[in-house]
Amino acid sequence: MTLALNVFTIVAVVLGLVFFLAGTVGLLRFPDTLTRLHALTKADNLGLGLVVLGLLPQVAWPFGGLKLIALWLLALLAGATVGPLLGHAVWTHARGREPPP
Amino acid sequence: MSSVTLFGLCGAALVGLGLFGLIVQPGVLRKILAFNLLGSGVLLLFGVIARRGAAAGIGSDPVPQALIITALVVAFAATVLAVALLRRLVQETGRDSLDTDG
Amino acid sequence: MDSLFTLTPPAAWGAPLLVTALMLPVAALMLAFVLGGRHAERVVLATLPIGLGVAVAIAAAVLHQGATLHYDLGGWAPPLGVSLHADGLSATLLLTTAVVLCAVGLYARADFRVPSGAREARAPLAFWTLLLAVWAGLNAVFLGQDLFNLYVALELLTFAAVPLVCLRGSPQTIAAALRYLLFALLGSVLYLLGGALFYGAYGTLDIALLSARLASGDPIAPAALAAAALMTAGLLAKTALFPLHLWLPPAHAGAPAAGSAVLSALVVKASFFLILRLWFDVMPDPLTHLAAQVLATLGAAAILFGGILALRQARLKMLIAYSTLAQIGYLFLVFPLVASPAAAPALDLVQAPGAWTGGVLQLVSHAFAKAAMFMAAGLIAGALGHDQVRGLGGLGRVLPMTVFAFALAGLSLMGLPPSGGFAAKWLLLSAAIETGQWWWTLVMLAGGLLTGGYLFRVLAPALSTRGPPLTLVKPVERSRELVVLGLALCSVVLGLVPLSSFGLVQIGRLGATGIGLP
Amino acid sequence: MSLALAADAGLALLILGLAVWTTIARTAFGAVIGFMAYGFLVALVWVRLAAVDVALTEAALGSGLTGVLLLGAAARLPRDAAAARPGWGLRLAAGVVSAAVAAGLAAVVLLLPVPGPTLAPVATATLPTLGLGNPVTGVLIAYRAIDTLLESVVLVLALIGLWSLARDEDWGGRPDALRAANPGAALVLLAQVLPPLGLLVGVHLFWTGAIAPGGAFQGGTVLAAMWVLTLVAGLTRPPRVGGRGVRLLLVAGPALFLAIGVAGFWLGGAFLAYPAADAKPLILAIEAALTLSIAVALGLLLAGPPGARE
Amino acid sequence: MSEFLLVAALCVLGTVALGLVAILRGPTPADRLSAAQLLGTGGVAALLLLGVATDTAGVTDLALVLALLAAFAAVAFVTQRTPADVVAEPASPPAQEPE
Repeated sequence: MTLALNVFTIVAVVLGLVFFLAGTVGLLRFPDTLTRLHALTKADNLGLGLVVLGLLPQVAWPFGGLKLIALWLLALLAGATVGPLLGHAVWTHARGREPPP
Repeated sequence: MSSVTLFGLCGAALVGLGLFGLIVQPGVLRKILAFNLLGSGVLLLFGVIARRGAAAGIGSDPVPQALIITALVVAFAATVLAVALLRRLVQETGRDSLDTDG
Repeated sequence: MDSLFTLTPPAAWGAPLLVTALMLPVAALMLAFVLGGRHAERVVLATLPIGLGVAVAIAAAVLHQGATLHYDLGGWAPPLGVSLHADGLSATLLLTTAVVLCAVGLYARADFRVPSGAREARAPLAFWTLLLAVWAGLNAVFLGQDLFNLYVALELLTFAAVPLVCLRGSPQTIAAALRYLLFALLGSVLYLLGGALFYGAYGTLDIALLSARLASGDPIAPAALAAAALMTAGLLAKTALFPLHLWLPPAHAGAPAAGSAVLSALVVKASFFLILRLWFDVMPDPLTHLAAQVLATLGAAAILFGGILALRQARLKMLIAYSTLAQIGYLFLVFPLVASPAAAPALDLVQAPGAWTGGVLQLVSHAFAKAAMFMAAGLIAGALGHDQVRGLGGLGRVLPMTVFAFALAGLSLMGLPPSGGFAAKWLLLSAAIETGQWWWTLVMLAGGLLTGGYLFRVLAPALSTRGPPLTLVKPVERSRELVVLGLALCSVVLGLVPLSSFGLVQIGRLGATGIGLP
Repeated sequence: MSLALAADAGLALLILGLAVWTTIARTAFGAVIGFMAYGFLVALVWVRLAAVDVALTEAALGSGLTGVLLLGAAARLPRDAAAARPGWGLRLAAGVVSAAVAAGLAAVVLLLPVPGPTLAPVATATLPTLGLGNPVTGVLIAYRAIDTLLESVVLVLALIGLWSLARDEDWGGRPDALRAANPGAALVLLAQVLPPLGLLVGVHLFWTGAIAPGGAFQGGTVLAAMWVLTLVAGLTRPPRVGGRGVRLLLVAGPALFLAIGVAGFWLGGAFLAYPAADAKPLILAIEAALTLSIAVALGLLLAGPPGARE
Repeated sequence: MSEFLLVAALCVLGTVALGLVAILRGPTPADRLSAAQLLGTGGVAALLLLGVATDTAGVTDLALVLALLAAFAAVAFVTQRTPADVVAEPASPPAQEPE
């Protein structure tokens, strides 16, 4: 049982790492601000979610686990807000003046 | 070299960097940032001293920790006051530096 | 908390008074802030006499017992706890502070009245609460025995002093306040770094314990040397000793007169007091000898530089502010005179009572004189509508009492008999000659001449009877003139009191190895 | 162990890199962003230094309020008022002085005594008499209570100083500078959903501070950040600076602290002493009042002086 | 297990460090801010891993606080630039600044 849970943790965390890496690569490689933003807010929240998922078997229930889940929800909320906020700002910025090259 | 020493050296470098910025930067906001770097370096050094005092089952001497917390809050209040003065200065004079009237 | 590490003497009577002195202004500050409006002024004016009474009681307790007072807060002895401490010097400064603040409070009523029709106004609320905060900060500095507690006290003082500078809100004063804040913050953070290093080397922040551990005979830790240097640099920036003085003149000249009086007379003395504590109460003697030379050299430069620049100022308040720079310089001459090996052949460092008393007298008489001067300048500026030195001709005929008070205060600054400044400078001069450091006498004499020069620039036209009579924009209230005169008289009367009665300032010093034991 | 050392070395390098960037960045905005990232990493360093209480304070202040403060300031700088940089001579001199200070400090760090002096044993030994499990809270609220008391007064004082920067005619008004002109749906939603959760977190931090990392400063800072969010989104308005209620809230913490401290003369034998039997409830009462006062003070510090929006 | 989690924490931090390059590179303020955002989420993940691996009290709370405040930088960035400030826009992209 413990072994299975540990394997689960390892798999989930490694997957999470992959998403984090993807987010960073997107940030560095995507052509313009809006797509970079998009790549980022999606990838890093998925990465965090997988890490949280992987850690769930390793913490004390119920408080430790609930805290982790609450944490992920908070991060999702932040991501869901930051995307539109920044996107809107970038959009108006670009329309208000020449977009940066 | 241990991690603690490493962070101690890092704190020392931050103090130097903050001092440099405080003297050299002409803009007040940049001076405020430099002051914050300087203060952060100082507190980091204090934190290293606290960590070296790990004993009695605690990883870090609680007395310096408490002092650092106090100092952090004071430094924040100081930053607020400085920023408020800067904003007034910009409003009144349109400048963000203290150079020309010296 | 067994007394294994503590050097706490048995509780003397009057020790709880230290708590009162510290907390009275804090409580009053909160009350004044909550009540607001016209009550703020009332709270201050009601608190000032009580605080003066407490300061007198502390001085009496120290004098009567001939020993320092000591109080462990919360019953926790150092190094874990924080203690308060009052030796003769602390008691003297508490008393000086209370007297000056009482005068400032009475003087400031006319300037910071809530206009009729309003429930509350900005400047009055800020001024009265900040005045209480300055008081709390000063008392905390004079009573502190713990290096970090003193850091908090210094910050309290900074947060109280900086807004005083720009109470008027003009662009120049905002810039002055900002520059002051940056210098003060740099000073605080260097001071804090010093405290951290002391703790890292010796595991305590208590001044008495630290001094005992430093004097234990082991070689001094490099951290302690660095700490002392950093702390001194930080405190010098706050004291505005040459060459870290750039912030002071615009700040002190820009504040409203009552604020300038507090800043120049008291606030810069707080950081100076901590430099005294650091080198005489914490660091061991040989190092103090070394540091004393450096500090006094800077002090000498400040005397000459401040005096020369004061000669060139067009505005009265700027002139007085530059005079503060010079007078601060005198304070630093105390270090080599007290710490001279010639004065202290034996182990005891503080064996030069003359120089020590002279230094304290200079501190106190300058506080009275400078507060009187700034407040007189405030009256003059209010009455004339300007404070250009050139436009003061014939002032003595229209404002005789104010000019007389200004002249009396000037007497003390110049060091002419029979003022307190004379007694102070005379003691310092004779200490310099006794210890064979004649070169400092040259500096003091030159400084006296410069002081005479810049005061002559003000007083000669003011006292002249020629020229057209001045017209006043606004009448000057007699009661305010009396307050200013009273302070100026204080600075003079100090010189008339027989020197033997200054035993108070020696308590906790003579024969002590710096830990405040009798 | 070498793994941890490598990680710490990487962390230290990142921090130094960001600090250098903050110092040399060409735009103020870039420098502010660099500084915010820097503050975030410093919070991680505090964890590595086993000072989680400090990390919490740094994170709560650094990621919430400091960002709003500094970005707000950066946005209001004049655009083309680039003052002349000092000449090479001064820069060289400053560089030499700073490098000397840094080198001296580095030497001091390497020469610190081994083992380091510590008060941890004494601080923990008496902790049970206070009913506390977190030694840092013990230091803040009991052994060095005076520092905490004075510091909570410093916050009130900072606020008075800030308010004194208002224009005369604006006195008595509301500090409205934070409110966004056009908040937008996403922000409003965030400001509706986040504060209830933040309230829980803040109260949790205050409550857990007695036994685990946390306490009045951390809890109060989180609460202040939540309030600031609702101010920005325009869901709440800051109180008028003339109001007596808000001033009572501001001094509630220090005043209760002072009152219980004075009662200590009789109850515990000294100013700021706690009676052995009732230490815990008294401490919790002080902490609760402090949390509230700190939250209000920090929020109002962010809101700026009263008056018309710039 | 804790060894693995530590290594994972290190990997996340390494990834995040790469993201720092984006902060430095920009070119627009929004890019810098996005990168800071990534730093935030990654840091939270690293802290969680570290906290569980070393079982240190309070580290999860720290991560919770950071997650709670994650959106603040973006909120400040967007809202503090009111239309009135646009005239005095200091955060102009470096492309428009003289070199």
